[in-house]
Amino acid sequence: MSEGSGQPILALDRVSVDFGGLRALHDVSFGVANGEIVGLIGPNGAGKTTAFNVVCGFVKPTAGVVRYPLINKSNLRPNQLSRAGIARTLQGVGLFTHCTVLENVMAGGQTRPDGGFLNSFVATPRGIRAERRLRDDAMSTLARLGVDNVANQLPSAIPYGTAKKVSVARALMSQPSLLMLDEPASGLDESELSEFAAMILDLRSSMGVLLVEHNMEFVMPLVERLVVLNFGEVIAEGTPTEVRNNDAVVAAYLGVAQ
Amino acid sequence: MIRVQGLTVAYGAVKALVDVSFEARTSAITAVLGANGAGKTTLLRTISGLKTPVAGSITHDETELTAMKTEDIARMGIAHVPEGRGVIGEFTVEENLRLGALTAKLNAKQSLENQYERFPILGERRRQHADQLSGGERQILSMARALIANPSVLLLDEPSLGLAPLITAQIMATIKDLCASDDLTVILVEQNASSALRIADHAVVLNVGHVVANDVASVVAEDENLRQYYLGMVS
Amino acid sequence: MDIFLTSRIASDVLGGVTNGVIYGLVALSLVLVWRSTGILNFAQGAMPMMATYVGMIAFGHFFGYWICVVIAILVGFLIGAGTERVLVRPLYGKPEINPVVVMVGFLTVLEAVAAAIWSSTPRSLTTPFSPIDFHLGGKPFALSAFSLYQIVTAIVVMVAVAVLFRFTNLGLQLRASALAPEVSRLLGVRVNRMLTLGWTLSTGVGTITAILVSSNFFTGLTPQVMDGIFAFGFIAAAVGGLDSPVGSIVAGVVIGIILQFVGDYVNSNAIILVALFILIVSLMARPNGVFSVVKARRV
Amino acid sequence: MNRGLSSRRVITTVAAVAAVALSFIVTPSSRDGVALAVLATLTVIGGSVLLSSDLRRAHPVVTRAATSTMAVSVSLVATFFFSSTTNFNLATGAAMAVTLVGLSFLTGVSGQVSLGNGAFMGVGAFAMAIWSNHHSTTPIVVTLLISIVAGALVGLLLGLPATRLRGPYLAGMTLAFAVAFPAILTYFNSWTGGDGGLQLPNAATPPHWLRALYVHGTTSLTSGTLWLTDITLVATGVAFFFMANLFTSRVGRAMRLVRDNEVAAELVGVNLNRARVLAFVVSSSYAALGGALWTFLNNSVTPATYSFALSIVILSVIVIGGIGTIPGALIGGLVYAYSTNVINWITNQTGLNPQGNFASQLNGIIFGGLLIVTMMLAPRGVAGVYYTFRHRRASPGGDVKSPSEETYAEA
Amino acid sequence: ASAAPKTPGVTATQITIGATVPITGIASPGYSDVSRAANAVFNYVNKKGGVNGRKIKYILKDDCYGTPGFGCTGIPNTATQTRALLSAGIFATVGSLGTPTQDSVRTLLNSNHVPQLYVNSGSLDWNNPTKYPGLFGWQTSYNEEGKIFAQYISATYPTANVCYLGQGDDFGSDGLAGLVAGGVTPMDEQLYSVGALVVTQGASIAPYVARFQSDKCTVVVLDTIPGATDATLGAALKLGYSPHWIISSVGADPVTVDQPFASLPIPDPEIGAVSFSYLPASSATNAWNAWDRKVLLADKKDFPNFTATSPITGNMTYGIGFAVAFVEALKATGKTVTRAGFLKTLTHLTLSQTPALTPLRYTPTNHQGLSGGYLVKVTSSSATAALNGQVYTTDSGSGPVVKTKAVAPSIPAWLK
Ligand SMILES: Nc1ncnc2c1ncn2[C@@H]1O[C@H](COP(=O)(O)OP(=O)(O)OP(=O)(O)O)[C@@H](O)[C@H]1O
Ligand SMILES: Nc1ncnc2c1ncn2[C@@H]1O[C@H](COP(=O)(O)OP(=O)(O)OP(=O)(O)O)[C@@H](O)[C@H]1O
Ligand SMILES: [Mg+2]
Ligand SMILES: [Mg+2]
Repeated sequence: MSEGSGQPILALDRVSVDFGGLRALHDVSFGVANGEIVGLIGPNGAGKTTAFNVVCGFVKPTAGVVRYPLINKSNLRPNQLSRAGIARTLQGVGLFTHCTVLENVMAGGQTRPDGGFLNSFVATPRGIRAERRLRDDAMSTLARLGVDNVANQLPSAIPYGTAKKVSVARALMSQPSLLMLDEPASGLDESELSEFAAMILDLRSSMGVLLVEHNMEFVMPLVERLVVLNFGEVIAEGTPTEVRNNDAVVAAYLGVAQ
Repeated sequence: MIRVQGLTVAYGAVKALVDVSFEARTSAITAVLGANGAGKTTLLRTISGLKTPVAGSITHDETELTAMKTEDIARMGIAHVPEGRGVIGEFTVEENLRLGALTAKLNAKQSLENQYERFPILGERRRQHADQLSGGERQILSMARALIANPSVLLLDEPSLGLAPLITAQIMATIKDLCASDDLTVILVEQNASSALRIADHAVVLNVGHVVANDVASVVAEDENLRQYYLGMVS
Repeated sequence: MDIFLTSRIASDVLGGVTNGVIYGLVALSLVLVWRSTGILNFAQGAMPMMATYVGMIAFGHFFGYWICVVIAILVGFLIGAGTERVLVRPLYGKPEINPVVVMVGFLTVLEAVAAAIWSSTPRSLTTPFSPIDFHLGGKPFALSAFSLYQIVTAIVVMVAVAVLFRFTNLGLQLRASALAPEVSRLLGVRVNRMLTLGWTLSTGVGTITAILVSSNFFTGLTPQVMDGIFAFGFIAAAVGGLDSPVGSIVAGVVIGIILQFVGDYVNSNAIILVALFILIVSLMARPNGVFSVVKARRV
Repeated sequence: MNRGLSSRRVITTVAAVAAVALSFIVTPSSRDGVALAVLATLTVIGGSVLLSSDLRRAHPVVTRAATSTMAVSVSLVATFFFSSTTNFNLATGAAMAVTLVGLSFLTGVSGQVSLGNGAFMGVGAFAMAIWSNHHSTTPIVVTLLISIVAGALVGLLLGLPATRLRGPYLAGMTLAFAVAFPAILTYFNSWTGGDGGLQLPNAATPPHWLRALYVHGTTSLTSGTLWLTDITLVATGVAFFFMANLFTSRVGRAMRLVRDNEVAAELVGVNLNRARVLAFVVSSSYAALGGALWTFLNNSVTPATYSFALSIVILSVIVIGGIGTIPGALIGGLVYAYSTNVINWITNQTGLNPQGNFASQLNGIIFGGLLIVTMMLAPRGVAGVYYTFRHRRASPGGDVKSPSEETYAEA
Repeated sequence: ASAAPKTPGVTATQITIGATVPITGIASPGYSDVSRAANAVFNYVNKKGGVNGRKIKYILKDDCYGTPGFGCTGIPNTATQTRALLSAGIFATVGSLGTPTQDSVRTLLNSNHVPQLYVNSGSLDWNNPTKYPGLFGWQTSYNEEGKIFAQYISATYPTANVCYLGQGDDFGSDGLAGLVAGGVTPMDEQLYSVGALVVTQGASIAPYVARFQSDKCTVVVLDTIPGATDATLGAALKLGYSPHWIISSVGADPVTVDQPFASLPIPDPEIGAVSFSYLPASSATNAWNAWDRKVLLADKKDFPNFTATSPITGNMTYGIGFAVAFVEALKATGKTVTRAGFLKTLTHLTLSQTPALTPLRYTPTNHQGLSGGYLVKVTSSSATAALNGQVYTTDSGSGPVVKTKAVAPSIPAWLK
């Protein structure tokens, strides 16, 4: 799918968000294209999660627009996101705890065709076929990430690192062009981290990745571009090396130790 | 000082801790390390009475803790910053802090001011509901709420989770200071072994519920075996 | 002035306030349980009903009104505390349907037991205050000694509850225990005690309400006496916000007045229809109640 | 696999024995007892053969259709042998089961608590009566569909606020609706006949295409009203088949996702509001069908029937049967239909004065108590106990199945 | 050994009849006395050898008055229980209770040719001989009661403002129609809803009373159930409003109405109200009252606690009334009992030897039953007395209200 490489998938255009008197984002603009891995970093309370939430439609921008070039729309609601080719994993694992791993992954294909009310209720042959296809697909996605052995387990019964992979598998079910990861490294130990990083690099061939992360040892080698927020404003943008040497970023975020 | 002896804890048939023994000395930071599911959280929860052990004892300055209720343990000055923050979302920042100060019977106003001074970001948000804080801000609030009661023992479950590098460093420094000046006993659980070992005096390494190392922090940090097999550190 | 006081509007307002404080009190007792244990108690009418039977009827043979009231409230405390200990304790942290079902079952049992002991025949309660309206210049205006007693009681109870929650540490602990029992324990809050206390207080408030309601000579005291009132009380609580003691009373009074006007100027068969309408509209506009402030972020 | 099979045999036997025992307790005559026992045994055995796990996995819908058809046809045959009382009890319970399966879906699957399904039933019941009074010639199937639509519309109306309400607010709103419902009916008395309710205009005679199937002149009773029972049973079978589809389909999954984790559900593309309202509409349509069938069976409706107490009864029996499950609704329906008999039986056994204060309140005490005990000890009711048992037998460790998948049982 | 077709429920030694009644549930207190008292009569008759050699077996089925509850399946319950009676093989239902409940099984019983006798309700629904030839009411209809009230009002308060409050079903509409037919058109007429009454604990009644007060009505007619009577009297008391109350027999029982007022330091507000009755007042010295007591005392199973001094309630006299009417009709039918024969007797015979004050005169075109009664006054919180002893009869149509001589209800010798 490398022919799509470089094609823009998401663009924030001078987005501001106010919460009451508090300005969580101020005139923030950046974008992500297919095939690149972008990191969003900044001090606590800088507005990173808010930026994610604006993209996903959980928060309405007070000013500015979020564009989704693939479907040529802006300011979507969260449930329209997967149709815009964007999948997001949640902080922690965010799996459905009462559903098996397989069902969790099948849930990722919720928006596929032929699964509407009538097809479900009447059990049309078309609906039955769609469901079978969904199940097969989910199994092969699990297999692709090497976790198909836990398909029938409940999320609570599988190791944390595996659960993170399952949540990525779920995201992949909608065949996204952009994968958004919210603090993916937290809770993983160092060996799990490097495995996870390898997986993300592997995915890059077919999609863009946008991630929020505080673990610099994980982020720096992984990403191609960093966007740094502070008090809701973009204070720097560039390659990891550029950002690491940016005085403002060091003062606000990294500290001298880095 | 916290002394853990022969501690075994189980969830149903699954043993999360098996015969764990170690000491956490006063005025020192004891790091508890280990991979996911090693039993670190379980250990802290057992110390603060949220989980009843199958066998073993936990004493705090000669007081046996295992038979006590959580709230009584807390009232002895053992503060626990739980995994996943545990701030009360429907409360304002200030109410969360007030709740933390309740049992300590301190001058509420003064202790609130102290925390706002230490963590200015909380001062700015004092009337905001904790639900609306960012992830890191919640982590800071949780820490402040534990510190406000001037505890004698501090149990920290992955305090750096979601914190920016700068503030992580700042908090670690604060803990180190308190430890030295206030006779504080700290048990620090960390996923991120390297940063924990940097400030800890002593380290206990758990592997699927068993203690595999219990030594001075620097010794653990140097041990290539431990690093590779139990701490998941990539050399 | 006289003319205004005895006018139709004034009498509707006064009548509405008198009914409304009752709705408000029921709402308040619901709020108390909600705030201190996070459960909507569907037996919130039946438990006080039981306390009222015991206090006012069983002990009514031996003691005067005020002693009986005190006994009834004490019995209410006991029922509340006992219920929390036995029935509610196992339900914390379970899916929300569980407490609903259990309390509905409890409601059924209580009403059946009361009817089995005292039969469904209405009982009349003595009151120290006359329920007959005052007259002004020969015309009645919609206030009696009894309704004054009712209004004053409601205000006192409401103020006490509001002060408890807003200004005291006890209130803080009650709320914390409901919202996050484990965290509260870690902070040294005696959670079990708080949970029991919440139910105790709420059933106490409920008992005061039930005594007032069944002193109403339209119906007297029956096992079902609180059923209808509970519905209105719930509507008041939902409109005011289940977290807001002040909101619940205010909403109760406002709803009481509106319904009084509906009954007078439209048709009293429409009262319940209008109440339902108010509920739906207000919840559509403010799903967590008019007086609620918290709007949680979700991610 | 061997283990699985033998455990199924054990369960089948136990269930059949229990069914036989129950039949004798609850049915008035021994003839009915035998007939019911045979029916129950056939259903259980047939069901467990049909539900062989291989077939079920490969062709779930076919299995489901076969099961429903078999269950319905066996019961239809049985109705020819039952006394009219038993038939009527069965039909009443079946119509209730339709309502129950709707609530089972709403509360058990989509996680929204409703205390108003009795009123939704009333909507269907009155829609049926009102329509029949104005258009007495409409075919019965059409009238039933009209009632379902009426139920769906009211469900939509109440479901819309539900999109914004959570937990207690929602439960309370449906409670207020249920409490208000009889008063609303009497308020519109020109349509609903006020407190006195409505009668269906024409006597219960089968439509001519059906009449041929029923031999006249056996006994006056069966020829006259048997068809009512049979139509109700067929409608129930169809309703259950569709509901079973819904439970296992993508739409059913969407509901479970919403209940489990709203944010994650939204992110996989589920429209929360739509899912919530849909669950409401489905459940109220089912309730309306149940109510319409009742009207059809009884030839009349009154507001008092559809009071709040009915909603409570509905909630109670589905909890006892097993909320969130399909068999639970059937069990609940049976419990409902025979509750009067069981209470009378208890009264007789205990030698209470049936006219006394205590006996007259016994039903409240027993059902209320049962409700509490069920919730405390077996929150997923009788069906839940069965699943837990089967689950424990069938999967010795490892292969953990989700609780939700367990509910994929067939009608 | 005879070719005569067998009549269901009838053998040489026994006749089986049944009824659906509220034995449990909300309506059971009070009303459950009705069927028990009827059963006491049948037991008494059986002890005397039965009717024409047949003992009467009375099967009672609980339908919880059609209100759903635990163990009660609401209206469907009435149908279920009626079917249970049918399959038990009854000759007829006798004295089943309730308007909506009995309405719901009319068709069922009719299509099975089972007579539905003496339905316990004052609705006009029971008088439809063409459609339901086996259906018979017993008590004076609400409509007739209204006409008799109208006659009383025009005579006593010819110029007064009259207001009317009735229940929002046939009770209210029939009663109001009767009032109007009798020549009294209320200046304000209101119908309350039972649903609203229940939900608001009676408060929904207060606005009507306030209206009546501002309308300056001095006569208020109530077609209310006891709970609504209470709410009305209470609201009036609160407002200091005291018109002349005229209250339907359904909602006037002084003992019941007094309950919520009992502990107020004021007299029962119902005292002085005028009501209606078609049965002898319990206080009257009447041959039947003594007989009633004898019958009830003899039935230790149904009335274990009934003593020589226990009050005989209106519900008891009601049950005794229709039970006596039934045994008399059965007796008159003769040795051979068929349904057709029984109905023929019923519609061609005037039964005057029942406890009721007017004769029970069914005709092939009138199945209404009692057609009149007398006015009573509430004299204390527990008793009523005849206003003047005058008995009136009328019909449910446009017929006049006629003063009649009260039948001196005598007891048939074979029943004594
Ligand atoms: N709903 C809200 N109402 C009020 N303030 C809010 C709300 N949501 C977020 N904020 C505030 O906006 C600011 C930005 O929050 P955000 O969650 O985006 O930070 P973040 O960059 O993700 O921080 P962290 O790294 O700590 O997670 C914070 O100061 C937070 O308190
Ligand atoms: N509530 C529970 N029920 C059953 N098993 C549990 C429960 N909580 C923890 N466990 C199990 O106990 C073991 C220890 O878990 P614990 O949470 O203490 O590990 P941890 O070292 O804190 O891991 P992490 O780094 O992921 O926080 C794990 O195997 C876990 O699966
Ligand atoms: Mg964040
Ligand atoms: Mg942990």
